[in-house]
Amino acid sequence: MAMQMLPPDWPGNFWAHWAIFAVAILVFVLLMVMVFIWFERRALAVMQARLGPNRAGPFGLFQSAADALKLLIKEDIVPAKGDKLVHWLAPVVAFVPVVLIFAVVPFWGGAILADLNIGILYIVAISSVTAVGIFMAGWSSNNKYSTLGAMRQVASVVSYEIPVVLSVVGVVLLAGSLSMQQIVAAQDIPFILLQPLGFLLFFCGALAEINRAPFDLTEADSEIVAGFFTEYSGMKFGLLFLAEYGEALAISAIVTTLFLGGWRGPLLPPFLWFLLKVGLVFFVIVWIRATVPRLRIDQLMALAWKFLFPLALLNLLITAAEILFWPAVSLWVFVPINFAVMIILVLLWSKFFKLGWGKVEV
Amino acid sequence: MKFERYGLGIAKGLSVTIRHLLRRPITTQYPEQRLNVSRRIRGNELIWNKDKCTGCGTCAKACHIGAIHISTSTNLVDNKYEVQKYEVDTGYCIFCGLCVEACPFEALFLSYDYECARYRRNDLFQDREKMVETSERKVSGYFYPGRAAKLPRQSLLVDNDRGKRNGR
Amino acid sequence: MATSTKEIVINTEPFVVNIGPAHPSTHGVFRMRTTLDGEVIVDMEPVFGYLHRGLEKLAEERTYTQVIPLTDRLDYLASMSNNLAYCLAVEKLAGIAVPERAEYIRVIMAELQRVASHLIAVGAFLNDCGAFMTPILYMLRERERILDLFDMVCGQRLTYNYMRVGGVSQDVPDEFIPALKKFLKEMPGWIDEYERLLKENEILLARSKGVGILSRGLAINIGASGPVLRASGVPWDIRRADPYSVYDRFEFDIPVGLAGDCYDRYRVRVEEMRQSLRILRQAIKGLPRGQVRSEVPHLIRPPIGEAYGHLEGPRGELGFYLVSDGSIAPYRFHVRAPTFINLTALADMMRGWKIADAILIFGSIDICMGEVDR
Amino acid sequence: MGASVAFWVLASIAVLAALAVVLVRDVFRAALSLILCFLMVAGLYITLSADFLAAVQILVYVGAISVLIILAIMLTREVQRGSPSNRFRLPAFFVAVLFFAGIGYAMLNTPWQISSTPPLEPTTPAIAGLLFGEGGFILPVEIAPLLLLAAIIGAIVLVREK
Amino acid sequence: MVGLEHYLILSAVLFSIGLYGALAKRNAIIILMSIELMLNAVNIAMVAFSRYIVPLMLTGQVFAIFIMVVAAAEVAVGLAIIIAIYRHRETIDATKIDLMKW
Amino acid sequence: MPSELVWLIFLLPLFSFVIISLFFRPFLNNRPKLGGYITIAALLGSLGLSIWALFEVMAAPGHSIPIPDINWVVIEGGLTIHLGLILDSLTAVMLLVVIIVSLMVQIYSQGYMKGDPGYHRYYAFMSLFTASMLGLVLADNLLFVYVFWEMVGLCSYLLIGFWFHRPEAANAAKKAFIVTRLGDFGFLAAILLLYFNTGTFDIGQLNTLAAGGALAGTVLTWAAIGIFAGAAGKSAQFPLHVWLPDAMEGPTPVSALIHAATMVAAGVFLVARTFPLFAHSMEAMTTVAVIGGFTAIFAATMGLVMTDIKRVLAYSTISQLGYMMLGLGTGGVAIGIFHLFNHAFFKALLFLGAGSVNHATGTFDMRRMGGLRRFMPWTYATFLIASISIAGIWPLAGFWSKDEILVSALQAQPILFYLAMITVFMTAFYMFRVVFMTFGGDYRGGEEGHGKPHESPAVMVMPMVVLAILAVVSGFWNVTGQFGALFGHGHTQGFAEGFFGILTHALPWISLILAGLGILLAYAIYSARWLSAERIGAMFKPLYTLFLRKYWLDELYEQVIVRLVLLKGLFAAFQAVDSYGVDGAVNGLAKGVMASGKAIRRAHSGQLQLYGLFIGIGIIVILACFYLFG
Repeated sequence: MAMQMLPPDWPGNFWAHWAIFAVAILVFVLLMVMVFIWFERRALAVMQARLGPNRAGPFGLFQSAADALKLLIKEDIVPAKGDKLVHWLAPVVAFVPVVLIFAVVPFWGGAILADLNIGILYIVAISSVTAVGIFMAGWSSNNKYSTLGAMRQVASVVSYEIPVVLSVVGVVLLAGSLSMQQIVAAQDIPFILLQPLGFLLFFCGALAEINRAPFDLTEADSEIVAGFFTEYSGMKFGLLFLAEYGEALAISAIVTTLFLGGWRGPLLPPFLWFLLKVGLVFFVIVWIRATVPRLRIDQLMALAWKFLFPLALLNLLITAAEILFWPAVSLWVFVPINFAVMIILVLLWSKFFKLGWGKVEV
Repeated sequence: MKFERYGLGIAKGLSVTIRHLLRRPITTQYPEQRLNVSRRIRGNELIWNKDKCTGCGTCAKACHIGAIHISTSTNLVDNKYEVQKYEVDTGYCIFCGLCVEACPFEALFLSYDYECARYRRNDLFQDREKMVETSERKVSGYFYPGRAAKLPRQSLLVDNDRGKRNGR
Repeated sequence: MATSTKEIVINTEPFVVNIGPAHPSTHGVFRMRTTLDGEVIVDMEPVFGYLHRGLEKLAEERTYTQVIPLTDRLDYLASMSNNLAYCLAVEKLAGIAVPERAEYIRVIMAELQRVASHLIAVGAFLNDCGAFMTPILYMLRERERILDLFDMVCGQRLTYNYMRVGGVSQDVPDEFIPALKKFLKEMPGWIDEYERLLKENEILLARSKGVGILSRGLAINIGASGPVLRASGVPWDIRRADPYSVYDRFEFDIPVGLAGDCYDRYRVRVEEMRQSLRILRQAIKGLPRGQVRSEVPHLIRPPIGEAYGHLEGPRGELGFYLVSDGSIAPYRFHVRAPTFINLTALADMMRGWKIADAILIFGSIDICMGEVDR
Repeated sequence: MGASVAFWVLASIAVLAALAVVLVRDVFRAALSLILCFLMVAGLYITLSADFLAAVQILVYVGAISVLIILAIMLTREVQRGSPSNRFRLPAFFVAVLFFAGIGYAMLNTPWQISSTPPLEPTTPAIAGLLFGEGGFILPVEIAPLLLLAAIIGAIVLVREK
Repeated sequence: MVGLEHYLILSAVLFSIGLYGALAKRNAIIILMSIELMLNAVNIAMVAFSRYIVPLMLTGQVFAIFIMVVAAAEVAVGLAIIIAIYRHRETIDATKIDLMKW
Repeated sequence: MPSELVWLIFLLPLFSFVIISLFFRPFLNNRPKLGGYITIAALLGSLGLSIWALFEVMAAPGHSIPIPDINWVVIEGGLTIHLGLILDSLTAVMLLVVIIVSLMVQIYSQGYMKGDPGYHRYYAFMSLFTASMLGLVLADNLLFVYVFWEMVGLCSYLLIGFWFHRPEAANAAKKAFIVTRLGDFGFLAAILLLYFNTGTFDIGQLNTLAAGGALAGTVLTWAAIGIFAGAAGKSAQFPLHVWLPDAMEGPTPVSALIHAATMVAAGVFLVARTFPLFAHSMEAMTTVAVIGGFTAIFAATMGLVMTDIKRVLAYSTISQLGYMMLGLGTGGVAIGIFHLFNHAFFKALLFLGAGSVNHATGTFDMRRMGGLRRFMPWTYATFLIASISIAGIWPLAGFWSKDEILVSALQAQPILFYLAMITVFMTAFYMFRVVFMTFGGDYRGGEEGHGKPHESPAVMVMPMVVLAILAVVSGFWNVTGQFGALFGHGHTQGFAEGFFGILTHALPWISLILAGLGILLAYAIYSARWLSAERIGAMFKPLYTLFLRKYWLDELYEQVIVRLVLLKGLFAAFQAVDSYGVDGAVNGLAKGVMASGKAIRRAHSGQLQLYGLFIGIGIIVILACFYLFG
């Protein structure tokens, strides 16, 4: 994909740029993931009238590092009847794509590893690989809970990819480009205002794809213990855990880029704006986790197919129509229109939409 | 799921959790911050008043675990049996307080202390030397309201006392 | 690609999953041997006994007074109620009267205990629904306030050993009543907050409404009691049906569910908390002065005979059946544990639901394994 | 030079993975090899400067098709007895080899009219133009959803219970 | 320098491997996977032709996209058939699925 | 006002349908009245527009206003279909009829349907029906007419089967749908025939072509007859009339709207709309006239004996539609449409009256009514007016149009005239039989468990009163000959001259006397009881039974057409050919093939992969051949 980024022949100065950036991003992602784990635990704790980690380091900031250390020196256990090779590979397969996503996330004007002209498609494609890793984890554990968790994961990823992609297309239509950098550049009005419905759908779908509450069925602790995690320990567990939070971070970054204007903002330096917005989105994710119960698997499916999918289609239709018929009109005009459309559509669907009250008939 | 409330239910819930961000957590940071325990606390040790004890053995009979061992001399001196051995295995004791309640001579108390974890099981064994009342080993007001009145007031969550978190 | 949604529930070979004994949401050591078809439960067999301590036999070795600490360990989330039920049985057996003030204190304690127990029940239920720890932590916070009060009265926070045959072990301290009043003033507000948090939450409604229906007829036939029975629409409450202590002096309503589903059980518990607060307010107002314990000998020797004392515990009808042979210890000691009997409905409620629902249904019954296994 | 290296690496891994698909005993591992092969093919697309297609390859093959295959493996795990061969193993091998020889001969002996124009970059707008633009493939594009719809409905009907 | 022939031969190799798998394996899912391999091989050839013969036209890529669509449909239906067979006959062994004989 | 506003006439009810079904049913189901209000409001708007349109048309030269149209389907070099409207005198009159009756029925339904769980559904269907009917009336090409024609049929199906949980209603709906469909085949065939011969769907062009003689001969005749077949289906003319009586299972307002005034009139309208096609084919005209005349008397005979009030009205409707067809077939557009115009009002009124009676008694069986005059004076009065009107008593509306039809029938064909005359007598008899049985005498109980009868609420009575006024005065329009003038023929005269001058002719007197005799007979039998109904019934036992069993037509269709002709005849013949001719030839071949097949079937092992292997080998062989020999 990165052809246009490559010089005619591979070795050369370009490598330096790539290497430095890649390492920087890797470090940044790992650091941010640790900070975010701490952040989530603190925020969650405060919302639950607790304090959260506050012992390791100032404000407990080193808690994640301490946990990582603990995981590193823990015994690595593979179930006796499990598939050792796959069991070993699974965390890697789950983790690598997460890091790869950050290659196209614009942290700043020029701070992007590869400004692909198919950036958002790349993200969608790469993130779907994570599901394979999770499935490998579930399968190789040879544990019934793990298997259930993995199956739930696959089902939810396959169905939620569709509304997510469809709602992204709305943004792409507005920006007129698949490149992340250009999408940011196009956001004189943050697209959350222009695409409120798209944002809602994307956010819902993304939560489901990364297994965050209320769609955290994959590791629903009250039902299937820890899902595909169940048989993992030590650093392999750590990697899976890291992948989970890495995904959350990635989704926050993508939401920021697609809907909140990315690194753009007044006064503060762009990088700070970016971090701020990512933190905000992540906080919303945490906030939701602190509040809502979990859906059931069939309700999850019904939500995807009966609610998100048709709404995403309608959103796409409306956006396309607006762009096609009134290309010259100032975009601000669409802000109230789109909000009205969102409210009407959501109300309509809420009215018509039922997800099994009673016995499940899928 | 039928959104007949159009998601308002979820929104309400979200408002509750976000409000907690502004409230002070109720957690007490234990080793640094301590609360005053109940005046009637049934602490983790027994305290025995050697002078008042007549060696009647009522406490041992009242104990349904059999954690109290008492043996006395057979002859009455000064209307008392001399206590030769008085031991409590707090490893078995469930701190029900029945022995304290049973003692007719106000000679047995529960302690006000609650941090009695030990590294070795043997250390849980209390013999008569370890059971005397000292300034560190205060007596709980359990069953003795008079003694309770002298103890510090219990910090209560309802009173928001917990927030103060007074150290020791 | 749409096919995957279908394939997830296709008929695969029935496969057996053990939920428990060490599972995050089995509330103690309980094991459900579920036979699944995909994620749908075909059959469920409850397995218990992991916490069996031979409590009934232990009690037959002890004097009537010494049994009281044992009852603490039955339903460890509602020790006060257990104490009270046992004392009622002994008092009935031996014909012992209880002073008025003691009766009032007993009611206060029992109702506080009910609130505390329901807080745990509701919180754990919501936690099982997947509301990640928030509701249960809020509710534990309020339970803490109640435990503070218990601590003040009897020096313990879990195993109170407070009731005695013929009264209570000691009078409440002076600071108790003001603290209780303060609690009563605050508590409705807290309950409102829980309600705002999740009562109308669409996801909770979708998860629990119509799920795990226990029909009225079945509930009666299996002898269910407590909120489980009332949620199925039967207004049966021993405080009303066979008033003990001084419950006949108080005004309160019996909340009743309509459908008998998980949501109704949840609602009934919350409403019962409100009713308990109402009783508590009346009890404080009417609390007389005087003795808290009648003259009872150290070693009670009831006449030969038998007695059954029961009360409306937080989980249902808690009963103690005692047979006396005239000695200082009960000849036979039997506990009618409410959740043990409520559990018998579990398999019927679960069949045809998904694993996720099973957890919910199980949580909505609100069991306490200490009581089930004894 | 770099492109050659990339080709050889990707191609050899792809061929090895493909061999693993048909030779490995464990079905699940075969499926994983298949995914690996798909990924390598995506890489090959990049060396052919088809970046859009590479992303689509990953999205469709890795994200959807392999996941479905794995799901099917999972659902039929009770009857998975590895991946045995049938009695046509030898004839099949010869047919495959002969087939390879045949088309290989054809490929090498056809005088391809190789154009020296550098490839079009970026491809996305061009593909969009071809698919949706004037004189493009709009009819197939409209028929494709129909096919997918038919497939979805067919699949649902097939696996529906009773 | 890597040229068109390289890609074509790679495509032929993959196709032949797929062909072998499709003909010689008993497990229906493996057969399906082999067919996917063959489709991929064809795609490589398509894209290679597009790249080397008509670099500015991209028709090969468009055809590859259509092939992917067909592959997706094929997998959905194929797996559904396998599942249906599995449910009725408790096997996915292609040699045992021979009810259509004479 | 711009002429584009004409679009609104039929769009308004359509909007009402959309609003009710999209917003009211899901969201406001607990506020039932709203749906009715929306419909009524939409219809009021349409009414205003259509009155304006009528005046415009009357003022316009040639009584026609051009309306800009839209190209709907354009196929290069071939077909162009316009989305266009036509506004001429015929349309304007029909619009008025449809909207007024519909409006009255909607208002009436506010009371009649009160408390029905499907209230919004009812209004949604009603709006859709009205919209389609208006579209049918307005459409300017046959394709559109056909589309709306079918939509009307669909709505009729939905409304007849409104109480679909009752099996009779569901069956009646199906029957109505299927029987009318038979006629529609003819219509469709005619449309296609016309299109292939002329290359246009446009009615105006077709009419011009027919008038100009460019379209003539067999094609024209068959096209006209095809159109008439469609019209006969919808208008329940003789062989296809069987659905209408059964369709009375629907709610009574539905019957009033659809089966009295609008949908059944659509057939008449269609013939009128394409009248030039008929006018230039003698055979078609004769067919229309004969079938119309026959249907008129044929249905009237069955109306004589029915005991279900709505069925009597249904047969009466068929009979009156026969009159209209007769008028069209013998006279011209004006005469048929004038009767349609008058008939719509009094027949809708009759149905509404029947509904009101049902509202009071809970039954439709006249044998259980009686004496309702005392309980429901308003209903009685309006029903009586309508009955007099339909019986053709001077000077009410029915008289004027019926008289014209009789005149034209007499001029065209005496036999048809005699039939029509007998029908006049019968009409008067059975209508007053209904009046006397329902309103006269003593109350006979009504539906079991239904309370005392009572007058209907004002919201139901009010539309009936309005319609009653219209049933009196609507005939006066042509007293002066103006109505005819609107359609381009006849002469105008002063009102008084026309009003009383008619009595100077002999023919009106004959029909008046016949009608009077009919009323007298009804009075004699059912009110004064000079004659016993049973006795007469016994006397004409065979006839009575024949009428009561509806000439065994239902049984005939079932037994003869379905069982005998289709199953035994046609299919049996096919079978014979099949088993001896075809099979014999095939079997010999097959045996040969089978023998060879047996020999080589072993190659079919059932194993897919073996086949694949063969395919692979085949490809290799082809490749090899290609290289070696190619």
